[in-house]
Amino acid sequence: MSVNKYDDYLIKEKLPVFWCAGCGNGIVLGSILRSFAQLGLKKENTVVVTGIGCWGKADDYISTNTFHGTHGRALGFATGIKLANPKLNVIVLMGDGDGATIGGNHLIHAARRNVDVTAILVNNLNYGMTGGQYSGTTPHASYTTTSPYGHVENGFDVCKLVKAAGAPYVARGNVYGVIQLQKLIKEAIEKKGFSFVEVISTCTTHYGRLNGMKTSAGAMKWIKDNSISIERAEKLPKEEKEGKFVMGKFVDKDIEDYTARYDRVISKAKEII
Amino acid sequence: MTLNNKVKFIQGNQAVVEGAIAAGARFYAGYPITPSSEIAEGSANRLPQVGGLYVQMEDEIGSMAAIIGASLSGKKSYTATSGPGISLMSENLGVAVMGEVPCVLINVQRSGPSTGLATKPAQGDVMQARWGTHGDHGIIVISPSSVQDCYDLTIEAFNLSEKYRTPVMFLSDATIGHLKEKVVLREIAPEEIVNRKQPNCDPKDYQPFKFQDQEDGIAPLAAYGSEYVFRITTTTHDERGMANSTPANADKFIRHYTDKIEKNKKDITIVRKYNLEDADYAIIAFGCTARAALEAVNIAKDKGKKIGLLQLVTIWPFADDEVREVLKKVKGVVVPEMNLGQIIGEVKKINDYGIPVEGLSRVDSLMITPKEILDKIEEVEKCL
Amino acid sequence: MKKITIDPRLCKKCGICVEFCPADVYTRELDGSPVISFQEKCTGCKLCELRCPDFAIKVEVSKNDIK
Amino acid sequence: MSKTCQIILSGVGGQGLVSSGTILGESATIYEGKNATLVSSYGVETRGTFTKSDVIISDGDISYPEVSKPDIVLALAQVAYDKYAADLSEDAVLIYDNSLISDTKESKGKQFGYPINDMALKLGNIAVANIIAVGIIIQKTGILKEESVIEAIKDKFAHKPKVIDLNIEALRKGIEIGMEV
Repeated sequence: MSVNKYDDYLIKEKLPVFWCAGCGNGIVLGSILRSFAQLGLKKENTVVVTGIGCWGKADDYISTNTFHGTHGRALGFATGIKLANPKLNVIVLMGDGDGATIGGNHLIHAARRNVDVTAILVNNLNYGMTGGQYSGTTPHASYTTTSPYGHVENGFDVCKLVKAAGAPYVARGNVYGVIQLQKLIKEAIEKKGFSFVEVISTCTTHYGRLNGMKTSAGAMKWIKDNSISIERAEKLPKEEKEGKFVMGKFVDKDIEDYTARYDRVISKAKEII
Repeated sequence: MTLNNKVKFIQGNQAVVEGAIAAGARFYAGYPITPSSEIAEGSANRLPQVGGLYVQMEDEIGSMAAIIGASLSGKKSYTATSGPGISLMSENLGVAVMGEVPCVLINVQRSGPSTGLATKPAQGDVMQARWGTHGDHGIIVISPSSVQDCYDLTIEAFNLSEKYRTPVMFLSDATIGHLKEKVVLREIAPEEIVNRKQPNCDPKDYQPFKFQDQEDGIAPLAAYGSEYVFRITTTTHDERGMANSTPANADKFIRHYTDKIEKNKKDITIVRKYNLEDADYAIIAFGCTARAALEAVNIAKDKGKKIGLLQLVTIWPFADDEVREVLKKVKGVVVPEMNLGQIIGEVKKINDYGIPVEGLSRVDSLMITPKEILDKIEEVEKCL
Repeated sequence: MKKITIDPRLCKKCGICVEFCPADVYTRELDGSPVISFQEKCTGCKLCELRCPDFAIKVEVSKNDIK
Repeated sequence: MSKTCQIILSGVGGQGLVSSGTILGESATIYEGKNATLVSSYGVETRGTFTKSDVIISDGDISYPEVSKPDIVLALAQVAYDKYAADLSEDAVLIYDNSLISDTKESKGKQFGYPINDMALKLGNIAVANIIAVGIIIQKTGILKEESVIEAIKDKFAHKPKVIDLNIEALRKGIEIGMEV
């Protein structure tokens, strides 16, 4: 029996979601569950692994198998889950704190190792859960509760990082462009090998409030106004691209995943004994 | 079926790998570190030969995470490291405790703190093994003193881990890890292997943390990918694996993590007794130091002196009944350990008999010698 | 006919549906709640449903409406 | 009383001392049903610094694996010789490589110098020096049978059959010169 209504994957009794009004997390969650439905994923064969932070609470609302561990380590748990049972669909949900900051090393190595999991990193440019401190993706000069005079450091371009690490699928969407977002998430889940989708999202309560986006709609508009497609970005002069989020698919290629390669290791090792 | 016994002359670390495979372990994730690296190398070599899997992670945090994940996908999993690695693994050791995930961590202890003397032995991680991760919890820690132990007790570690749905730490040390010695790699009969209890209820009724209705107090653990869909969260959770922060729920589960170990102490703990029946003095020792202690017992015996040894094979839960029995009978106790006094504190805690309990510490990376132990006993004798 | 329903128990009145509806179907109450003021203008694009962070909006498009 | 032999193999890193100890241990445990232990201590660097291996072979159980009173000491470098020669007990034997060690001194125990390294070169491979040493040790101590060591050598080089004969030759050479005083 295949499930194809997205809300069959939603634990409705846990609603309303615990996130603030206008938080992009719910939008991404919806996109993920709709992708599950489109792909007809079996709950028994699907494991959603989450990190810590606002987005790390997403598993509370998902009715597949779930695993919720420690901050930044979701990809580590997911690596074990997937390698020990390659038949599973493993989807890893991380925030920018999880994926690009405390767990940044796990991210690049998971990409390099090419374990067949899908990582969806919701980037709201700050630590929402702990009160809006800066993260590894907070843009230079922007304001957070720990960069009250403007942020000293630069933020990561996480897609470039994952691309450089060798992932076979790397894409970026945002919570405004929901149709594109869902398409990217669905493609990423279907992709064999490490697939990565970064989602530019909003944190109205903290990042938005401190950076001039007074309302949820204002934050959404800010994302809309500051996002450009890959095609457009290619045509724009450098200074006009400054501070813009480039949307689209950066990498989509075929690289044999860890399990396929390791199967050959097993054959070789068994020959020896 | 006849079981095959292979005699080998190998290192403790290599015997651990053979023990893990014999116990049914098929997944290793780790990060190499002296003096444990032979376990990584041996696992990379041996696991694929039996259809298992080795993955070298980017650090010990990721390694611990990966073995927890693999265990939940139904594979018996383990990792090996030394003290600095345990420091990093301690974070996710808590995950294994809270998620009640069976797995085995091998700590081949070296001299610390920090980088310390990387190639040299120590026994300084006794308390780290007990309390390394934050929060109240029970833990099983086993300490080998021979290469044969490295094989036999690794199997025991996996069995206990599966039986009690808990991480088990195998607290070896650089001496035992690198010691080459005769070992009999017994072929293990299937009935000697414990596998975690599987649910048999209707899948829609399965609750991964419901321990109360189980005779042994341990909830069955399904595997991801089976017909049982389940949730593991290491936020304080209820029986269904749903985050639940009510005080009553927290109290129930936090006590459970300690109780399931402490209440089964009799079943879990292993001690070895040498010459204790009519001993005047006793040595309480573990790990590589137990070998010096045993030598001391033998030397004393040749000289007509009555000295016994209680070897703590299981360090945690602490074998307080057996230690008490010794304290009750002898005139004095010496506790040699390659640290500044960690196990001795536990012995003193239950010394209600007013006998002298003296420590013998060494932290210069050298093994405690039998002579030092005998001298210490003489010292105690003189004070009486 | 397109049928829009808003579950008031789930809606957090963020205003995203109101602001970004391409057909200006919604208006806002003083307390910020969305109101389906111009249902007839709805094209059934479902962007409001997809963008609602709170799973509060359902847009049903009957078969007759699909061109 | 069980028969026990305590052996120290010393030299510098890279001389194959752990390998010698392993051959002795394997011969004893796998092929003669005895017990054996091998403890090696070395610096952080793999090559060039002082190393030693403690080997104990016994018919009975071995509790403490470190050599407290050696029956035989092998020294393959000056630094190793200097460390053990002076404290050698009366009933102990010191075997040293006189092609590498020139500065010798008096000791209570017996000392035997052999050109182990030179002989290995003559055999065509310096890497067999440690096996020559094993031959000398089993000759001097009588703790193990030649056949057991040959079996252990065959095991060790099972994946490199070409060098088995060379190593057996080295072992026999060691036994042969070990007979000389």
